[in-house]
Amino acid sequence: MSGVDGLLLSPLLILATGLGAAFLLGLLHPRQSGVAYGLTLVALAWMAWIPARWLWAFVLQGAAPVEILTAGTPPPFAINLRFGLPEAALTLLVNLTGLLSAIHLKDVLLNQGRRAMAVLLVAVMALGGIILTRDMFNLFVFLELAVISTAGLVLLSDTHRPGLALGAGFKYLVVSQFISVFLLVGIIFAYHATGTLNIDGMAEAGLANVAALAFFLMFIAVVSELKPFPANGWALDIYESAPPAFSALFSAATGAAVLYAADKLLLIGGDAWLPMATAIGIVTFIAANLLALPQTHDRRLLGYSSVAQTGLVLMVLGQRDILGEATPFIAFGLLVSHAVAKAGLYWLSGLVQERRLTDWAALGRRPLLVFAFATFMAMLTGLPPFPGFYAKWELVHHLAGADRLVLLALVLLGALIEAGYLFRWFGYLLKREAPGGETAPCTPHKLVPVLAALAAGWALAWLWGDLFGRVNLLLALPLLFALAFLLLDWLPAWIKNTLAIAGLVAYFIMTWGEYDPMRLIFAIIFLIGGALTLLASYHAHGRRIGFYPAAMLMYAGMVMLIQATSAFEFFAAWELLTVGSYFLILRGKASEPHALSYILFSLGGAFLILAGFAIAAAAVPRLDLAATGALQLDLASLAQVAAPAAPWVFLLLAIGFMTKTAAIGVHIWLPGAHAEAETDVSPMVSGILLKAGLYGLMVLLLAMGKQQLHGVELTHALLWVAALTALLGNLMAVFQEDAKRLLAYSSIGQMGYAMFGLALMNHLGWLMALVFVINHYIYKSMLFLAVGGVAKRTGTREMYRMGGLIRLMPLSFIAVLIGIIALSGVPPLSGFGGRWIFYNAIMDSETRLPIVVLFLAGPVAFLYLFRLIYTIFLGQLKDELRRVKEAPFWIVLPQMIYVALLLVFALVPGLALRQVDAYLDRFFPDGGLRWEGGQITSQYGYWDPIAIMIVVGVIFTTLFLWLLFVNRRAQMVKQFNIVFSAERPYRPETTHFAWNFFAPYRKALGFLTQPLATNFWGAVTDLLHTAGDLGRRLYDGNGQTYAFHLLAFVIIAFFIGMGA
Amino acid sequence: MAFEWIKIPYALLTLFIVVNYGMLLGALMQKIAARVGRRHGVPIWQNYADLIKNYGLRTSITHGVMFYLGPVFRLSGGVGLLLFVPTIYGSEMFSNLSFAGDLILALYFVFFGTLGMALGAGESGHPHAAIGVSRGLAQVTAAELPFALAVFAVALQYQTLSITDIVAAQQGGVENWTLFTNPLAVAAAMLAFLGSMMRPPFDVVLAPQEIPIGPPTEYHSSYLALMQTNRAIFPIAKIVVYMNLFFGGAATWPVFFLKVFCIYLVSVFVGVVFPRFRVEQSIRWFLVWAVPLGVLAILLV
Amino acid sequence: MHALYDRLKALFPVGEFTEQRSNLAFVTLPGAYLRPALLHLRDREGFTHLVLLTAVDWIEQGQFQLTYLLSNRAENRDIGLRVMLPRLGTVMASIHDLWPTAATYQRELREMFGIDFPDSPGVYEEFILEGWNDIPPYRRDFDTLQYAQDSYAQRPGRETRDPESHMKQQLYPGKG
Amino acid sequence: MKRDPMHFIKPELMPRKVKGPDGVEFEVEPLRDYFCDAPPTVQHGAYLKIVEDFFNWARAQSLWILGFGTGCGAIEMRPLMTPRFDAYRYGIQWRPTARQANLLVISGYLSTKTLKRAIRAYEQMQNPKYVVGLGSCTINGGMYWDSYNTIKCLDQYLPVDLYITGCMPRPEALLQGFEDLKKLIRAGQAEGANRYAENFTWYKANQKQVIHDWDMPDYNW
Repeated sequence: MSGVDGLLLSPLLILATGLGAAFLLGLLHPRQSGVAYGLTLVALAWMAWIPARWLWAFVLQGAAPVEILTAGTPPPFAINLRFGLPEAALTLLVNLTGLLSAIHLKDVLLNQGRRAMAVLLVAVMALGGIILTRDMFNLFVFLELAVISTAGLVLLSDTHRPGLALGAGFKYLVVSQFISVFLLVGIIFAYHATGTLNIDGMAEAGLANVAALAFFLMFIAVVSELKPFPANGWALDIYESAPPAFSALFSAATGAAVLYAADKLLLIGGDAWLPMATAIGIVTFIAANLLALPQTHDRRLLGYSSVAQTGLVLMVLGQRDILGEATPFIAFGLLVSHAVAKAGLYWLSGLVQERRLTDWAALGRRPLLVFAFATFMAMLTGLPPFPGFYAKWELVHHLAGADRLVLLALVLLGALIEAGYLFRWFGYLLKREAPGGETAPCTPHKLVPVLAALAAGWALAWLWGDLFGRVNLLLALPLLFALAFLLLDWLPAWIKNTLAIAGLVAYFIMTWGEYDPMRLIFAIIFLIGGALTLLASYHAHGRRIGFYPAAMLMYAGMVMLIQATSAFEFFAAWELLTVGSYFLILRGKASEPHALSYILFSLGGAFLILAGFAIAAAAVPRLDLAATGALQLDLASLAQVAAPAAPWVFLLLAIGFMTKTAAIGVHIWLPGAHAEAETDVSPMVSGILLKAGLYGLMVLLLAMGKQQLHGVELTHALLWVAALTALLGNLMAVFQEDAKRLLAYSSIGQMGYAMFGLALMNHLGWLMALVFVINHYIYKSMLFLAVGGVAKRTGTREMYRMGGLIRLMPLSFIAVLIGIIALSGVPPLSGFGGRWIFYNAIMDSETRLPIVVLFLAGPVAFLYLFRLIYTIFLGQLKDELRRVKEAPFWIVLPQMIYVALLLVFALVPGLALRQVDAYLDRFFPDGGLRWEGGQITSQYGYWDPIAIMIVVGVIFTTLFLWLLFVNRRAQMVKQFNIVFSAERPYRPETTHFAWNFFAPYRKALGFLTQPLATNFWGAVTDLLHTAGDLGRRLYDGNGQTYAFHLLAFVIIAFFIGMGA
Repeated sequence: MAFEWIKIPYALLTLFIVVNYGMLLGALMQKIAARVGRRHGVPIWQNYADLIKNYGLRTSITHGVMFYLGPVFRLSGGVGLLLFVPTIYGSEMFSNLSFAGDLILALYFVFFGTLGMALGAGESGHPHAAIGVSRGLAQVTAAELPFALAVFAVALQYQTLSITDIVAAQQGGVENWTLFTNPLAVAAAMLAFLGSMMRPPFDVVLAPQEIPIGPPTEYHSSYLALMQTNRAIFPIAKIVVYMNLFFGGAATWPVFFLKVFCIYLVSVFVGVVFPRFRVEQSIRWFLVWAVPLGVLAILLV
Repeated sequence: MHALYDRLKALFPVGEFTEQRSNLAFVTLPGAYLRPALLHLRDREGFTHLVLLTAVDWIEQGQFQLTYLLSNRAENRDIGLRVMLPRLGTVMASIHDLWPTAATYQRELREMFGIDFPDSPGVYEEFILEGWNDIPPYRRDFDTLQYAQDSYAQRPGRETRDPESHMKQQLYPGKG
Repeated sequence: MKRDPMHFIKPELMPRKVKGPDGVEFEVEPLRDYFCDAPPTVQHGAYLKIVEDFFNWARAQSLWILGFGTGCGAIEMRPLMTPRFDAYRYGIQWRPTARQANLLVISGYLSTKTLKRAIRAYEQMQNPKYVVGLGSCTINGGMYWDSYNTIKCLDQYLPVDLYITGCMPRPEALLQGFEDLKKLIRAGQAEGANRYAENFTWYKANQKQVIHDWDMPDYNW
């Protein structure tokens, strides 16, 4: 032993403490439950301290692992234990969970007395034993101990709903005995075959080859303890009926311990048994997540989720042949994420009184608890900056590197389903009405474990970032800035707003020299544009809890996106901006379902991107994955992706980015998300956030260029998608009654145009895309603000309820007027520039047919634009809106700035475009523009924005003055002074022609707006839910059935595993 | 091409000629349509009388600022369109203000007046105005499509977006006109032309019987006078674009008058023969008959 | 039609029977039996169409006569049911639930005769007259000439001639 | 059965309490809030007589009849559009909206109910505007002399410029009437709109005497 080790306590003390304390408890008087509880806590704390100290020694002081030999003899003859880094970490995890659970269980334990405490101690001790032991039979003993103590705990805690836990515990015991039989028989056979009970000895003896059946029995028994699908009904009842703190222990600690046991067994089994572990793991992961989907009971859902996560880790263990040295990083990353988050959620569930998911709304009013839930949710779904994110990244890259693409797809699918029910739950938590408005009592002993888990989560996030070795996301300045707002959330909103604006501007000033002209445009939109939009947020009063962390997280993600040089940074930024914007969108009043669909589509898209990057990394020749273990892929090296993989990478990435730009087919999240968002959030997510997807496409297209798949030019396919997006987005906008939904659909159409420009893959096409990027940012932000301001004042977003507001809200009207002229592309405003470049760009293009679709889309924009301005501001003013005031100053101010910007951009587009035009020469040398004075010339045509503005201005002014002169005595009349066939209007409501405005158009072209995509995705969701529901029929609550499940599982595993 | 001050009086001269020609031509077309019904129709100077009468009205009302701006937008659109397009080929004098932009400018400036007018009519608060606009916009989406396709086909054919260059390419004989070099495009464009002239069968926008003349229901006196002026200019401005793109342009005023007259007559011929389409019927008609021609035109260029 | 009358007589206390044509007849019956009679005629006898509902002011008898004219399209014959009501405070049960069009007739009758049909939709809304402020104009005790002279400015110098004698004089001058 | 005029005010014209989106209640009085009630004023012609004469020539040459048939006489106006009579030759056209018309033809008997609409239509036309009474009914009630709901003398209610006699007058008579009206216009004598404004109270009193349910502002812009 080294000098350091001398200072450390023997790990055996962990076990000894547990046992000893349990024994001591028996000596206490039954009434002294307070003393007993104190003793339990001390014992558990002591049990946690020992591995913690060891861990410290292992990591920082370079201690060596110790082998502990009992009875003083080497392994074959006596039980031996090992205590290394993994053991230390796991026992720490188990014992800490035990300690915190004991704190959380205070009421139950005090109520049940020392017996329960003793059983808890034994359980924790047994789990420690499972981790430490290297002896097979010893493992069996500890497993039995764990099982019995678990059942005992469950039975003892059968207080609040008598019978339920009793049944659960009994079923658990029954099934556990089956498992024990398998294990015991296996051990006997194994001992017979190898003559040793030592795990390492068995491994050396090649047990798996000598006596495969023996190994199979042992292996399957341990795996069964992990509750694999479908043999897990018995365990789920425990999750459901036991007290939450105990479920936490059961989920986090037992799961971790048994996984480690399974890992040890795999050591014996060798590579031959890895596929079986993989198969069981992935099937369990997918099936349990599917089953969790239709759950409404919180703890049962968490139970399914636990099973799924355990399955995932088992799958990772099964992939150790390709993961190699990365296995611990990945497995532990997933495991600790799972353990901390799941334990945290179970503890949290102790604060909720009712058991339906919707009852969690009771927590919605407590920012700290919401933050805790969000953290746990992010950990479970593997979002940055938590360990699961790094682990997922590595895992996917290794899988792609080994060409295990099916597995990769399944992992991502399962993760998406998991995200589905977790985010849905989060939506309930924030947006549903708490039943009866009651919040659960928040006693310290219930809160402490939750907060501890929260702290642990963030600590682990930092740790994994550090371990990851390349980029620790928690050191990224933008992210830190965003997270700082979590700490500042107690400040009034206007201070935070000022800080946020200052931060954005300052960061731009700090970094603006780093960007090339194209990125500079995005940087300006993201940072300066973001600051400008935030001006509108000054209108909010109070503290606006949760707004700024979310908003700044989104901005941080966007900034990191354009600064990213490697695929990892890019992807992390992508996930950050997705999550940030999700929280932002979720803030809207009725946005719960829309935010959910947003995050699911975004995560789905993100997973495609992840897969794309992973496959690309595998296909870039120079990378030797096994040697480095690091999977650094420069964005630039996307260009070097070799041939067979390249088009697929392109496809995956393109679809991933297109979920963000809401291309047709994956657009259905957008209208709701953008429409239901708050007034100042809509411009952020529409005007700014959508550009992230375009940026991604630009990066992709610049690096990979044109790709062919089965003879199909992918950029050509993109052209079609873009054109259809433009057309259908516009068409659907025409038929909206809700002003913000109209604008949202319009965004889909506009993004279609921009995508079309990119897909043209020529100089002017790209320039056009950038013009659309700039223009769309300005006018859509402006329109969303204007409409949001109107909606705020009128209390409705339905346009037919408005009307005639021009006199009451003149500034908003001006903003909308300028906005729609610019959007429609009518000269002299800036939209025309985009159209002009578009025409010049398509002159250069080979493809003609998609252009037809785009031509059709153009005039359709007039329809919804006219409707927008007419039904809101013109026509008949309604009774109840007669006293409406102009929108709040802070909402109007940015609009007026946007108006000015639009005019400037209309007059001197070169200000923004000249640099980019020159920059694009690098990629598309032909077809640039010439800028001479005011005149802009392409090889086909020319225009002069200043001349146009002057000519139009002069004509317009002259005529206006003339009309004013000849009509100087016109009588101003009121709204019912119209010729109404010599009658008079009845009421403004019946006179305002607004609802179903384009009825004839619907007759003619409405068939194009069938909600095909919505139906498709609805069917997919239904299918998943139905599958989950079918699965639920497996679990009928009958112990015999569960036993039968287990048998069936073992037999199937046997035939598949041994038969192969 | 660049700006010189002398262009302003020249442009005003063009405007003057076109306004008067438009007034007379409008009445003439009414007379021709009347002759089809065996009437004599209005006197040739009727439009002048109407215009003066409307300026001569002593009272007027207003519904608000946008109501004022509607006709201003409308006429600016007409005048602008006329002046952004060279009227007489090869004449520096009558190239107007085409230095400001090319064909695309003309194409999009068409909507300037329409949009403004729709807004002005909207502020009148009259439901018929809104119904008319709704119909008009719905129809225009389909009617403009074949024209846009034809324009694109022509631009591809001559590899330029400059109107002057397109006209130049058609010089040297009738056989060089786009009409003969690219008949599909011209056919598509002429069908679109029918849709944009507010004559039967595509006049459901104004529909005098059901929705008293639609958008301009509330307009009168000098507002209406401005719109009448536009009614004289706008069709001609539009026909000038057609003439330049498809019919070889005009090198002198007499040729100009003749060609404009002939193109205008096409819509009148069709208009006096056919009854009115409903909106969805005309949309389908354009999509079924005109758009395929346009698509063929851009594919076969 | 007599067969029909006999069948009706068996069911309802119908009064006198007038056969106008072979396919048009009228019967009188008390107001209380109107509804069952209408239902019988509509559902059993095939008189599915309410042709009209009108009133006659028998001021001398102090009665209003309501006539419900029904038509059997299949057999091409019509029957009118007459109900006599006192002129004072005339109220009659509405039949708008049998034929929705009856509501319009009833509205007109209330406005022009002052016969009330409670529960008939919109029966108290103005029908043709606007702002009428006199007794209902179709009542025979309403003096339309007097009303016209009182209400409207007259152009002096107007002459009224008897059309018959005037035309005779115009066409056959001197023949007396 | 004499009733208070307010009795006839339609519910939709009654003042009503509404609650704004901000929850504040206020009263809406439709007749005040939705209608402009400025009275008409006498409008003078152009300062220079020659200009006014020129305008009058144009006005005479451009008679735009409001497409509003008030009685059976409307049937006699249709033939004017046919090839047989072709009134377009004389600068006569029909407009479907009162804003653009300058000639209101009261074509036959005018019930009080229609009178209300005719007044509204007339007032919505712009000065100068002309009224032509068509047929005996507009002159002295004609065959409706004893009717309880038609007016007997149009010029009591609207400033008539010209009557065309007959029951019914033939289209030729109408054309002749319009030609006579043109002469009046050219002579500057067709100033009905100004007469209406000058004698506004008298006209209104007459109108209100026969229209019992007066539920509109005194002048309909």
